[in-house]
Amino acid sequence: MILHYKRAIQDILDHKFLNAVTIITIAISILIVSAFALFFVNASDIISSWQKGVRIMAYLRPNIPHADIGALKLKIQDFYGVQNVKFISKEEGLQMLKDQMKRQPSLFVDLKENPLPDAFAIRMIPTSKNREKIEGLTTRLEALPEINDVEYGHRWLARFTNIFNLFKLTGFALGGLFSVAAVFIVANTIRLVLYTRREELEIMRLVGAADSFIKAPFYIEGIIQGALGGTIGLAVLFVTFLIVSSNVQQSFALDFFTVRFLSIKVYGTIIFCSTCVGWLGCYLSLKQFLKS
Amino acid sequence: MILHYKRAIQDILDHKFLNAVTIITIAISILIVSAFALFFVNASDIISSWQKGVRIMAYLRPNIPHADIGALKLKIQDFYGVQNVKFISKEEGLQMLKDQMKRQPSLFVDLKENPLPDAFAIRMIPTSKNREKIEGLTTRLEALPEINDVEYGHRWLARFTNIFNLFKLTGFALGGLFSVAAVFIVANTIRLVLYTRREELEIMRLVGAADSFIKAPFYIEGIIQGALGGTIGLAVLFVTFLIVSSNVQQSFALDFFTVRFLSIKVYGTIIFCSTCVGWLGCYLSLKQFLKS
Amino acid sequence: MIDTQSKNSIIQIFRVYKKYGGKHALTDVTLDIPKNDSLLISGPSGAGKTTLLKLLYLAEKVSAGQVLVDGMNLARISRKRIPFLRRKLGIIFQDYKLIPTKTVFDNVAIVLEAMGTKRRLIQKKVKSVLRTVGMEERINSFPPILSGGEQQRVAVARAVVGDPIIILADEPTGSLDSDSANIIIELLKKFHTRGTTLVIATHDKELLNKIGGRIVHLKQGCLQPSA
Amino acid sequence: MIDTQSKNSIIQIFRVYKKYGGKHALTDVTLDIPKNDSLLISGPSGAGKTTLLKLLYLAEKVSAGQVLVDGMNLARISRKRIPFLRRKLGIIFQDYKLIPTKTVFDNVAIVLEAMGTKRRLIQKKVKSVLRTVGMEERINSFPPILSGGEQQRVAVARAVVGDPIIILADEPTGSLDSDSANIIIELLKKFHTRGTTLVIATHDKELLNKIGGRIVHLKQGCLQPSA
Ligand SMILES: Nc1ncnc2c1ncn2[C@@H]1O[C@H](COP(=O)(O)OP(=O)(O)OP(=O)(O)O)[C@@H](O)[C@H]1O
Ligand SMILES: Nc1ncnc2c1ncn2[C@@H]1O[C@H](COP(=O)(O)OP(=O)(O)OP(=O)(O)O)[C@@H](O)[C@H]1O
Ligand SMILES: [Mg+2]
Ligand SMILES: [Mg+2]
Repeated sequence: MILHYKRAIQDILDHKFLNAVTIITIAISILIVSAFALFFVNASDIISSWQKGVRIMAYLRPNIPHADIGALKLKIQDFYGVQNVKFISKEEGLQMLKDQMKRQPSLFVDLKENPLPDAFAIRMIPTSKNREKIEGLTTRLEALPEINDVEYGHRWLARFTNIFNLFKLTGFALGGLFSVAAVFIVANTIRLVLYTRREELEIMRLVGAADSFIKAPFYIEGIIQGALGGTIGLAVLFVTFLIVSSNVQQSFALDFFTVRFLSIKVYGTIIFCSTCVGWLGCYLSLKQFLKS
Repeated sequence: MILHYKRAIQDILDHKFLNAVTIITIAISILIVSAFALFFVNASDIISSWQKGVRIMAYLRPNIPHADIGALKLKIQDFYGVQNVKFISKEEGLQMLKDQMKRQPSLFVDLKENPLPDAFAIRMIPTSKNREKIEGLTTRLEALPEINDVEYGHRWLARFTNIFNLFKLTGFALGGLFSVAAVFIVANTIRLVLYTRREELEIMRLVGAADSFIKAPFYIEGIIQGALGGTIGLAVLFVTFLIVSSNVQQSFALDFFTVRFLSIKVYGTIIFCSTCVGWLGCYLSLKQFLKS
Repeated sequence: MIDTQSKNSIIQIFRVYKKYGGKHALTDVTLDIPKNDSLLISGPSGAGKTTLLKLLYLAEKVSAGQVLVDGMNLARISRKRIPFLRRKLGIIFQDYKLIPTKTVFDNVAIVLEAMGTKRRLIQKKVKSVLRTVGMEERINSFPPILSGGEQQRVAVARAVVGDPIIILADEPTGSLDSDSANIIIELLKKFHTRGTTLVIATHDKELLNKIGGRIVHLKQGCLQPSA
Repeated sequence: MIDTQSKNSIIQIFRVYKKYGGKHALTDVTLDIPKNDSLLISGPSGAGKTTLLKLLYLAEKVSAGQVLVDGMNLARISRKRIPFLRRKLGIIFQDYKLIPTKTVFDNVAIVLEAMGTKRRLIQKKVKSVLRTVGMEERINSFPPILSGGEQQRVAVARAVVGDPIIILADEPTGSLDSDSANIIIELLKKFHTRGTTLVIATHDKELLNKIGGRIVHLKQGCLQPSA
């Protein structure tokens, strides 16, 4: 094993150009995939922060005793998909409406008594935010005897949720596509490198080297290349990210959300995957060039 | 020239593997870049369609003679950044409000007379939709003696516009990054291919071939590879797009916007760029391997 | 059947044909090489000498016929056992087949590494064999900068470093002046006296005369009746 | 200065040194080769024969000294003119240097293509020269599947196809049996009688005797006083 390890190191030194090409290719591929992941994660964050605005208003029948409201709240809290429930009394409701329509104060001048009902503002857990789930919950709420009427945001918010899901879906699809493309490109490059060295492989076989003996240093090299390429790709991304994000956050004054880098876990996963790709690329290419 | 062309074709046939690798690499690179472009164009479309919702309401003082309204409308129409102006009489306004608030009909029961003013709904041209431009227009509108009050959408819409611009910016940045990465990968691959063939280049030089004679078929090959790779990449994207988009449009019932493919112009540009990249990759690599 | 012909045979070639596409490279070749034999295969360019050797180390498969090497039937040998066969052979290739990106030392050492020889022993053995062929000064050079003759001597060193039981030499002195050639010839002879079987393909009359041994003639793939 | 030595010289080598890194490959070599001379360079392995030829076709540059070929001072020749120099030379490389991915025909034809010869003439000339060296049957084969001798004959064909004014031959018959070698020798002689200058590096005594001409000896990079 130590022998193979030494041979791998020697081999990398003997083929600096080929190794550099492979590592650069892996680094660029990782850069592409992780740049997109970063973009996607942050875009999702932003959209999620909007989506938090989606809430269901459940208006109560008049004259529900104050004592029952606590129990009702707990009941709704237990419904599937509910994240939290907030009671909004009719007085609070009117104040909010007035704030909202402060451009038309004349509308409220003639009001003798508060025409609004008490209400619950219900936030749903993010994963349940699609039109079907919202409508399901709405139906359950409407079935409650205490509830008079249910309203869920504006129509565009429901549509927006769909589009968000579409965005997510295409994002994942695109991420998948990019990953596959990266794997292809890396495998292609490794194949090309081994093609360049096929004579050498052939000579080793002719002088009696077993396949495992020939392959061992290549595998080690593949792993080193993958890990190194992945690390370099992420490092480049991180530096670019630092430079860009500080500029962006300044010029857009986006105080309400912070651009975040990939988590350590994702970071680790990417390097692990890139290592696997390096190994796999070697495996498949070696198989081809040692076949006959 | 015909000779070089023939030699290029012969050369492609002699090096099927190497050419396949190059073409596949170019195709994948183009696929990545154009898939992202496609995603970005459509995402921009969707967001734009929301952004169209941003409009400025300018409420008129009471008792402006009907005759003056036409002139005022034309005046506003000429303001910088205005796309179109629509007059909304107070009756229409009330009806819209009632529709909007049909859950709280009690609010309107006590109304004796229409408390709302006449108004103009002003849409801005898309490029002017940032907070500064909107506020500039607002100020100019408020300066008009006939205008009582100006309201522009909700606060989040202004913020939304900023985020949209940020999205656009990062999109372009990412697109740029991907393009550069693609160029690098392609150049890398071509270098590798020529490295594989450096002995051949050297032999040709030794038997008296001029550099231009050696290079000519490689250039032609580079151009063919670039064009072919670009076309294949876009074709794969197009087929994927057709399959995915029909599914998406069905399952999301996105009747309000149509997913669109890249325009012929963009299509052409991409293939042109990919051809240039093929050529450039050859140029730079040949320079390196024919140096000494 | 062929096994019984001679218990002492280390290589048996029986009615072997070799076709490359449409081209007949070997036609009905039968040869029996006893242990510790010294067999010289002569013949003009393109006669099939290299092809015959290739069949012995399984770089090519026979189109028809049987080949046995040290008791192994090469038609039935599994892929995994091929390295095992080749480690018994010391092969001097006509085109040397040195690895251009490895030093002379590594080129020779790889044979021993593949056999699992200890690191320290490898150092000693490789240096000693390179000294024998007169290449100890170029131990850290890379093959492409060596002269033709120097490359050939490295190729010889690699072939013999593993103490093979059979040496297959394809034109082992083709690029060498007679002094250097004599050194190689002496080396091969030394192995022969130690019990190694020699199979040498050549058209060099000097080599044929000097090395001694049985001579067979190939012509257009056919073994000529020995004159 | 060297120009005046002899108006008839086509190659003049004057006090040439060649060092590879620390290694002296050629030391103070002076040679004057008249037009239509036949010069044979002999010497042991690693003496510097190939190096000397490399200096003539500018694959290597001298470390010191001067080389003139057909009136061109190789130290001052511009990069662009090198192909022009090489087209005057027909070079048989010791390691053949055939392009493995091109057919025998294309390998030979490339010399003429590079010179801008008409397509139809190329066909005729290449076929004729391949016939001369006995390789017309392998015209569509790729070099790697050819036998050593066959490759060498293709290399000879490529060297002479462009009707060079000087032929630089490095071990042109090393892989050939004597019959095939004779064909090559006859071919070279024919060019010589037509006025071509021959410079041949070899350690093959048979070749030295058969081809005739002036013989110089190289030893460790030094020209030996002719015996
Ligand atoms: N892989 C192959 N495909 C097709 N033909 C081949 C292949 N290998 C060898 N040949 C042909 O088979 C014939 C015998 O080749 P071989 O290499 O055995 O000759 P040889 O006796 O070694 O000649 P030389 O003395 O020139 O080396 C030659 O004509 C050669 O062109
Ligand atoms: N590029 C190089 N770098 C370093 N040393 C070199 C280089 N090329 C040749 N040499 C060395 O220079 C010496 C002369 O080499 P050259 O090839 O000229 O020998 P030669 O006379 O042709 O020998 P042979 O008969 O074996 O072909 C050799 O020792 C060789 O190793
Ligand atoms: Mg042979
Ligand atoms: Mg030489």
